[in-house]
Amino acid sequence: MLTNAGIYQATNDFVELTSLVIDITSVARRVMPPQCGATVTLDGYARQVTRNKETGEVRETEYLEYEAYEPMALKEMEKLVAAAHDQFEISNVGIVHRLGKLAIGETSVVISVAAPHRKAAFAACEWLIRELKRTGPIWKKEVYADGEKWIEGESI
Amino acid sequence: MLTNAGIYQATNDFVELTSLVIDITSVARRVMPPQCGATVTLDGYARQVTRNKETGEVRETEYLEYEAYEPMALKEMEKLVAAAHDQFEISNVGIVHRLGKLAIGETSVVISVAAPHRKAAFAACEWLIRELKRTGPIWKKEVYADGEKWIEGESI
Amino acid sequence: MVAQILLFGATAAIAGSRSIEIEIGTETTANLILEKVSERFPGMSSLKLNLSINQQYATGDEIICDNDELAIFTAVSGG
Amino acid sequence: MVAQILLFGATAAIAGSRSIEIEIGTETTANLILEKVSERFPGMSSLKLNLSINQQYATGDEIICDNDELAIFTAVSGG
Repeated sequence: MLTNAGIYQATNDFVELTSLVIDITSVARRVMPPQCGATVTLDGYARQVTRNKETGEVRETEYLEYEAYEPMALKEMEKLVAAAHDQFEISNVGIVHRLGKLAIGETSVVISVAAPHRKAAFAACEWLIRELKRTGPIWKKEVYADGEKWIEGESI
Repeated sequence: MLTNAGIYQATNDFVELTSLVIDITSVARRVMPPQCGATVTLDGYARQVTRNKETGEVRETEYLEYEAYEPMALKEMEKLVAAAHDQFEISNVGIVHRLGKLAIGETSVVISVAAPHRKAAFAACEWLIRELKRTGPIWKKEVYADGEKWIEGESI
Repeated sequence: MVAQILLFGATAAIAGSRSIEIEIGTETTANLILEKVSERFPGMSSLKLNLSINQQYATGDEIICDNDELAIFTAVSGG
Repeated sequence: MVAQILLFGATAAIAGSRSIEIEIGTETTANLILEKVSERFPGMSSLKLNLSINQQYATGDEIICDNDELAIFTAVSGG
């Protein structure tokens, strides 16, 4: 997975935080360069049912709220995009994360990667979501009928 | 990559051929089960510039035309979906392939895979597009300013 | 017997038709059909041709039966 | 000096505020700040806390300077 940054220089990368509904088509379309043939898009969305990893307890979520340390989150997202260009032969990357209140089923995050070869797009997209979930200063609160809980991720 | 078909039984799989513009959001949304958290979507689209793999010649395409042996293509797509369920722990798969005339930049194929765990969704989506391109009886014609050419794929 | 063969993409373009008919004997294999068609349409002989029987890829040795749905096409290029 | 610390998510909920101020000496490290904040808000002591300095993750030994932008938050859960 060698980089070839000279040829596949980022031209349409973007990282965004938004309180508006995310349309995944429009995210995917913005990373498309005319010489590429494929984008791979990860679409994360608010689950109705969550299972506590420690206790195994299953709860039904009414809605979610996402909060970010916004300037730091955007910087981390930019760092991830730069690191993805170093590691993978990709053309463009778009990352959009939703903030605020989300209804069940609404998209929380979209990551689209365009690349001359599919394989690099898949690998980069998978790497980016893993790293974003590990380092992006963004937090999720699950709101239930009888309470709410800020979810704690894996520590980095 | 063990299967767990009992739990992740297909409930919303679909395979389609269409002459209409494909909206990738709507494809991705149709595979979403409420207990999953992520879909991975491959979006293939008509390239403006193509390079002949043998001669290295670069040509500018004006538009594309896709043709399928429709009943066989749908059967092959269904077989791929079934095989993906056997190999990967996934919930739902949607495959939509466009036919007829496509303008540059229009989506030719969308494959969306929803899974409880991202990793399986990425792996299955990558496998499905590779197999679809290898076995799906669908052909692409590139139309240039000065001619046209049916593209021959890799033999299977 | 007469076998009707569906054509798609490049094979249809070369034959100038979406289907052709060829006369075959009993015990005709998939490979023999491909040979006959390539002889009739020399433009196809440089292509990597597939034959499908009843919408399944043939491997070559299958014997063609009456009423089999046959199609000949090049290596696929969808996606 | 007085350090202002931004809080998010669970840490803000426990403190009941989006930022707190703590009195620190010179040569105060990132780890010492985390300890002080956990003492003041016992609800945070069971959490996996991160400190960021000027919007970068601290590793622990950094010395806090005047005007550093500090934030304390739990392991992230976006995506």
